Amino acid sequence: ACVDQANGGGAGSRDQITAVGSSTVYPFTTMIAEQLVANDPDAKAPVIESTGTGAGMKLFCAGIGAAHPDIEDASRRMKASEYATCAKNGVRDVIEIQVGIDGIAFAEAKNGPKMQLTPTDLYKALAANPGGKVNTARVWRDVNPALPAVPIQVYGPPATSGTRDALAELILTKGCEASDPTAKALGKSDAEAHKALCTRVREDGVYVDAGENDNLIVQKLQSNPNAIGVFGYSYLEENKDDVNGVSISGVAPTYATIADNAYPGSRPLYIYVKKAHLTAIPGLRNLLKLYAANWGATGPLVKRGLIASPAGVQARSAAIIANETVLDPAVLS
Amino acid sequence: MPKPFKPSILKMTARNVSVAYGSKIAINDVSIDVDQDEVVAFIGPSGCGKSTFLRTLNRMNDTVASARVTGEIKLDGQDIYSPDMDVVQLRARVGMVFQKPNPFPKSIYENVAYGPRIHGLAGAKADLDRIVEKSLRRAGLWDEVKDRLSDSGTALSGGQQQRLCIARAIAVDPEVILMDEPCSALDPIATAKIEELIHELRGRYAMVIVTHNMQQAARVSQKTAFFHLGTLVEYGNTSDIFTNPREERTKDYITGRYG
Amino acid sequence: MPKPFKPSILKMTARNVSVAYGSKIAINDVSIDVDQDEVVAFIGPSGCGKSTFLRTLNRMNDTVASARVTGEIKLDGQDIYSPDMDVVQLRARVGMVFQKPNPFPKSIYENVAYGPRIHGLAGAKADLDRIVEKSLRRAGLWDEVKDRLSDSGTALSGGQQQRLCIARAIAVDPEVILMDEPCSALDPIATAKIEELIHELRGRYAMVIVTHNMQQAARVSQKTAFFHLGTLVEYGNTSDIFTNPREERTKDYITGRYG
Amino acid sequence: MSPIALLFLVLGLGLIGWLTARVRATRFRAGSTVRFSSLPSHHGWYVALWTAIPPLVFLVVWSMTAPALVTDAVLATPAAIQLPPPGFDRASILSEARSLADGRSFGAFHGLARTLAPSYAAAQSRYDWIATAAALLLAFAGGALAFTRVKPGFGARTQVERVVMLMLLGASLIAILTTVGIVASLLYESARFFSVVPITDFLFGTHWSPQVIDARDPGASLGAVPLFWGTFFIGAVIAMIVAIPFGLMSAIYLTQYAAPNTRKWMKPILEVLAGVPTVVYGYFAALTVAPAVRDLAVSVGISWASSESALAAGLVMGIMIIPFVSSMADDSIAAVPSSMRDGSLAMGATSSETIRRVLLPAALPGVVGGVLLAVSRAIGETMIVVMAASGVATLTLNPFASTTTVTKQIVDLLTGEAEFDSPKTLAAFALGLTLFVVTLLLNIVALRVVKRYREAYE
Amino acid sequence: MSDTLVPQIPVTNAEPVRRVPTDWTTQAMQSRIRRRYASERRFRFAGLAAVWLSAAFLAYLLITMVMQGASGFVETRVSLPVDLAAAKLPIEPARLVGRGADLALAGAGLEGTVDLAATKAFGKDGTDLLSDGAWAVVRDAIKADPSLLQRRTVFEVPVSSPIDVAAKGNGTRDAEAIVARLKASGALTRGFNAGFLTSADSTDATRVGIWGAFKGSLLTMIVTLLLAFPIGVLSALYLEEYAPKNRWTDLIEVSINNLAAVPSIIFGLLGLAVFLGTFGMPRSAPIVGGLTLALMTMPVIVIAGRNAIKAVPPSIRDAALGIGASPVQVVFHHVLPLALPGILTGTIIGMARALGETAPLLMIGMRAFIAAPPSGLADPATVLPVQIFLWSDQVSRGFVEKTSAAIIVLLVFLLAMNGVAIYLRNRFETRW
Ligand SMILES: Nc1ncnc2c1ncn2[C@@H]1O[C@H](COP(=O)(O)OP(=O)(O)OP(=O)(O)O)[C@@H](O)[C@H]1O
Ligand SMILES: Nc1ncnc2c1ncn2[C@@H]1O[C@H](COP(=O)(O)OP(=O)(O)OP(=O)(O)O)[C@@H](O)[C@H]1O
Ligand SMILES: [Mg+2]
Ligand SMILES: [Mg+2]
Repeated sequence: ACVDQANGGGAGSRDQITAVGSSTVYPFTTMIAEQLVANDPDAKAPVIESTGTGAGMKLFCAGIGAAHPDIEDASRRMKASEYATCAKNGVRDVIEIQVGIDGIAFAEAKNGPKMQLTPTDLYKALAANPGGKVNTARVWRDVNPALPAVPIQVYGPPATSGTRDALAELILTKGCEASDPTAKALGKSDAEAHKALCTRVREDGVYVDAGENDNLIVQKLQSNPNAIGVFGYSYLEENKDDVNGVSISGVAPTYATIADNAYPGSRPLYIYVKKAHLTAIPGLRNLLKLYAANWGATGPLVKRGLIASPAGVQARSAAIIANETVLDPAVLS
Repeated sequence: MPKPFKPSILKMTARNVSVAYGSKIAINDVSIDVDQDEVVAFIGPSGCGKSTFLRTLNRMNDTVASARVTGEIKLDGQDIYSPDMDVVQLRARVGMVFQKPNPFPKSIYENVAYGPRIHGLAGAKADLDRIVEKSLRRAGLWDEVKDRLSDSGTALSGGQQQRLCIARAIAVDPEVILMDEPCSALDPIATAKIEELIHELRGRYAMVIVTHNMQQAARVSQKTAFFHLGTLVEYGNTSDIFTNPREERTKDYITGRYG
Repeated sequence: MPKPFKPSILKMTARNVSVAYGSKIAINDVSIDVDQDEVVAFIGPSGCGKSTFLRTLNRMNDTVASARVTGEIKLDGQDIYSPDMDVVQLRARVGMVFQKPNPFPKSIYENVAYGPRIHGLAGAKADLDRIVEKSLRRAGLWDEVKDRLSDSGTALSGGQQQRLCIARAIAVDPEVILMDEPCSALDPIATAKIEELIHELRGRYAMVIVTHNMQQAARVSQKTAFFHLGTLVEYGNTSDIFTNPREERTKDYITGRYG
Repeated sequence: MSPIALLFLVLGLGLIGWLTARVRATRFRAGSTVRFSSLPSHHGWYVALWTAIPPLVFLVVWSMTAPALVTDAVLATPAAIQLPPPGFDRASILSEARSLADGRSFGAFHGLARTLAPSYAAAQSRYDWIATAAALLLAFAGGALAFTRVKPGFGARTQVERVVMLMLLGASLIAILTTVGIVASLLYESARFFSVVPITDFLFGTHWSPQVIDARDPGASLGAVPLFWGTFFIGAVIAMIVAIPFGLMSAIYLTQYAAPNTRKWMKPILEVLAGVPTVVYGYFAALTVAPAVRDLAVSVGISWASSESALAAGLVMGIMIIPFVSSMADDSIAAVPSSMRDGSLAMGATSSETIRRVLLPAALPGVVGGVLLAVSRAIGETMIVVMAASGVATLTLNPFASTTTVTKQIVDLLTGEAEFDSPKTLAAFALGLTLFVVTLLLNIVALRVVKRYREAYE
Repeated sequence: MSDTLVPQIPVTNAEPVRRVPTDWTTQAMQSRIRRRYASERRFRFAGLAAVWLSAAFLAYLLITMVMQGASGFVETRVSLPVDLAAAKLPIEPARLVGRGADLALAGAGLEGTVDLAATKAFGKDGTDLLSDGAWAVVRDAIKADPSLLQRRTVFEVPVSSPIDVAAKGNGTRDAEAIVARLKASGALTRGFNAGFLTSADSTDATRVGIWGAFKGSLLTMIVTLLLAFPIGVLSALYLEEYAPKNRWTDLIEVSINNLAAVPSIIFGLLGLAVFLGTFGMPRSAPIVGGLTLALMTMPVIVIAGRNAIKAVPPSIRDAALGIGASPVQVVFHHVLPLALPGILTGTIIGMARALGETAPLLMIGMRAFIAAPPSGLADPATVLPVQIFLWSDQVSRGFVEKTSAAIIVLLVFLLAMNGVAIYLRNRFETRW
């Protein structure tokens, strides 16, 4: 009799939606939340916290109940290890919805050297140990004779950020495997060694960790025309007066090129929802419907600098929402 | 000056009292009697323990954490260090006046009324008014302050403040009044006033006064105790002590050989 | 006690000096002469302005923002309040000793050497040693401290500290020494030592001493000035003031009617 | 009866107890000439406490257990059979029913909740009556018991004062609890961290790059020395280079030279510097100072200067610390007895000589203690470095290069996108523990120094 | 007053020794004096410079914030003709009163009507010119005057963030072109952005407000004050007045002194591990923020309190004890009233610090986006400084001025609190 079942095991109940997770999905989720409140003045305003994907996963997977968030914004797919933790804590039925795409973009100041790069160039310029040797490249010409003798100076996200993960995964690994044929095999046999070889970024001041504040990167680019910045596509969009996108393998970062994956550096964005919460939390189902209503190519998602998923993906996601299909952990890596 | 043949009534008695601050012994084996209607003066060089001993008489030393008192002190035959003695009541019965005048930063009226209030000595406001007036009169301050009872006590001159403190002590109707160098912060005129007051209060309250000033001791007291290095060197009639001390040390001190 | 027929050399003269703290007048129209080899005592009840006047003599009142001095004070005929008077030099020439001994928290040696150092009076270390020793000897402290010159000055007893302060003042070889109740914080024995010292220094420095203690004034000074409520009531030979005061107020004060 | 009403009822009873006991005590005092140890109001308080405290304690315990009892009662009703099995859904329906029953909400999200609401209300009121009865019983029993003790010789004051003392003691124990809480929570998580990463690797390793952690040797990229250096460099070197001279000279000027009026105005103005929130400094450092510092560096030819230079963060932090140093210095100088100053001035020393040769040496221990406290403040400062310093751990002596600090890494590690429960998040707690220990030691030393110094002049 | 009681001094009759006074007028002496004065002036100037530079930095900081932030209180509006009669919204006027009004208007497609009107008035991209909150202006107007539904009205609605930024002279080229066009047609006006003070966070820079964060701060501060003040004052009293000298007391004292200097972020870690982790309290809630900050503020109050209590002269305690006041009476009748101004000063300063604190609240999740102000202590909320931190990180340029504007609001409160503390201190700076 000591346990109050109205408290769901002591953690209380709650009548507003809570979401945690990636700072990239955050703007979109906040906007959806705003709409929810605007459409129904009686609804309590959802609480959306930008914790980063990893820390968000930790909160999300801590359990079922009022004390734990309903939604996780993720700028990458849930990892199998994360799912395992979820399951261990009773969070078994998780709905995975892809809501859009984010592109990481390379940019330089308007008066910059109009660089044309490839993933291999970037890998050779930025990796700590390209090809297993300590990186000594100082100017771009060192990595590719076709490039100008401009000092390598790249402002990018910190190690803890999702954009950085994307940089490592989408650009560096690609460049690594392109330039070093053994890398791919290594990836299968020894994941750790592969990671160290391909994704470890040099720390000798060439790559400048510019903090999560991408606005700052834009400013820095303006004051340092030789530098290249790495940030979410939305910032490029927002600041296209001040900075130019840098073409990678001849493709300039634009909405279209990122949407069709021509520009390397696009990654899907997800939200994860606990099925068990759908019935318990007022408004949660409505919120999911609002996601679907807003992720169109002309909708607010794009206004927020993100990129709409291809139509097929959108349809699949909409079906998941409608059927409340739960995620099959087998697909996770 | 002391009247020679009046039968005396013992008010306080101290027997073999020693006081230590931590391991430092400040008073060693002192015995003294205080009579009902006498003024006793404590003299002695600085640091000899006069204040310490004085403060054992109303247990003000309880506030010093390191102080340990042994021996026996009785007030009207009752041991004041016995566990069933209520310190608060004891201090109401054995009042104290300090070296530096220390009126509360409240009005003159409130200064005097505070004691009666906390001890519940006055039922109605009129009672309280009466007590305040009586006490101020006894302290010889009434005429000077009657028109400004609501002024702050700290706005008075030093001598007036000290008399206010005496009035405050009188207000709870104590039986003994202890004074620790009450005049040392005052100018000669104020001093004279206080001395006069002590003369007037004598008989009504037993009084013990610590003083640095030997002339003052000679002027106001009937008995004098001379302390030195924590011991009581000599205790007797003031006239004897000053004219015909028994002990060499007393004589040396009085004639200014040391101090 | 003062020798009657020695020709006197005027060292300091004050003419119509008034001092106000803000709007409060602390000294009103005081004129006084200080002779080369005399000790002048200032007496008077508390708050009458003795310290205030003393501090105008070496412009220590400059440090009190609200203090305003009018009138004329001359040292060897030179107006000390004139704009081209250098305060720093003035204070080196007119030294001062305070009520509470205030040695610097440095070694005894450094305490005494401080003045000579800042004024550049000693070229070499040996010079400085000599000055320190001479000053400590004059202050009667040398024998007591010569083995522990590097101990802190604050570790000395009160009386020794006060003599250290005198030694410190002497070290810059002043012409006048002002002392503001130099003994009031000391016990009688230390007081006696200081009084003795004053006797010995007389003639070498003109001295002005403020005291609360009339016997002390009588013992150490040749001239006495009696202040009351900011005015100079009477100024004259000490023997006259104490045996045969001209003013009624002086007499009343000296005989203890007020104070 | 609702808990609030009950609370007021109990307090009301306490008041009645107070009044009656007071009247009784006044009555037996009247006409008596004996001195009493306690005033009538003491007796009043004694009875009031006895009347109010037992039912209040009961109500606290009750309010923790009663909801569960009520829910159980509701679960026993027939309608409850439709409830889903125990779990979050069930809890949410039940709690909705409860808020409907309490009148806290109107619309229901779950239909079942509306069905259950009446039985909730019924059970609720049943238990409320039980609580009311029990509380009143306790109040009356306690009050009556206390009332019988109101006698002339009874030391009510001592009893009441004992309660007051217990309150005071309880309040001061909170500080210990807090400390224990901090130490325990940091130690627990750090212990987990150190079970993965050897403590020596963490404390003495010179390579910090949590981006890729090698599972075989996690310590290799979690060596915190660069963080310690960065923290020290920004907080204890650059910030102090700004704060000490400015703080000390301001304190000296304001205490020794400034006219009272200037002082009256300037001191609070400087204190405002300490009152500006750190997030504002951080914003300012990131948006204004950092670019300016970089531009300056570039203009003197240091083209690689980072816009997240240690200098920018340190400068702003130093400015933030100025008033802290200044007020510590001010206190220390003020603690030097004014007779020292007078003594020196009377020797013919100028003001600056007096300050440099007498006041400052005398105040030195206090100033040093103050500076240590300021350092501990600076190295624990978070927002400025979060917003203005970089995340790259470098061992550099160059103020234009970027460095990171312990606090910045804690925030990054705990709010970043990293995988969780790896050594990364635990590392934040290990860093927190290190920071805590270091500031603790600094403080203990500083407070010792300051205390000993104060005692010298007391 | 017999002289016999005072030690007598033997009178020396030796002739005093004459001496040669130091010659202060020599060249060497004079130049030495000049050097000393020069160094005096340099020293003094250094002090003055330190003070002025510090003050100048403060001024620079404040002026920068005001210059950047002032425009945050201003919004740009555009005249938008809306023909509500033609739109034929399905709304019965009867539903336009009371709680249902918002729901009715939201459901009636008012938003679409406004978008349509925008397209009609400004062309294909017309909706991009309007703030997301534009339709709410129309809604509120209708609520105030339902008869608007029957006619065509020109509303002054806020423009979208890029246009707003451009109108304030800082926008992109495209936006500036649009602004120039609208200005020429006289459609743009400016007005006080009341919404900034009354609404909560939003994703659209033109709709954001600080009220939500402010209310969060308020609730947090209430919890902090209610906990920290009594606990702080009581512990200060205990330690200063009653605590026996023993190991426990030492432990308490050491704890408090150290807590006062523990970095605030550590308190965040504590809150995260203990309040959220162990006690399972709600994330992002003012009650947790308040608790965390209370633990942080309490030692500040204890230390200030102890200093204030220490400053009450012991003679007052002696006086009260001497006439038989009990230790509790001494403290509550005399010591506490006299120490109160000092304690209050310390409390206000501690509270001001708590109000400006950010780092620990980040750790306990008070950094969430919440589009509505909190209504209770357990409701998720954010606080002003965290709101500033969040906005400083926003992509949209419109947030720059809002960040500074929020800083202005925060600073106004902090300066006011500091001002009160300073006033209290000056007013009651009594020395007994
Ligand atoms: N609170 C205390 N803790 C430790 N030692 C103390 C304390 N109070 C007094 N003493 C010591 O006890 C001795 C006696 O002190 P006491 O104050 O009684 O002397 P006194 O005769 O009153 O001196 P004075 O004439 O200077 O007032 C002194 O050596 C003093 O240092
Ligand atoms: N700094 C000051 N500001 C304002 N008033 C002052 C100041 N110093 C002294 N006074 C006032 O000037 C008057 C003379 O004071 P002064 O200290 O000269 O008296 P004193 O004769 O030396 O007294 P005591 O014997 O107590 O030392 C007093 O009324 C005093 O209150
Ligand atoms: Mg004494
Ligand atoms: Mg004086």
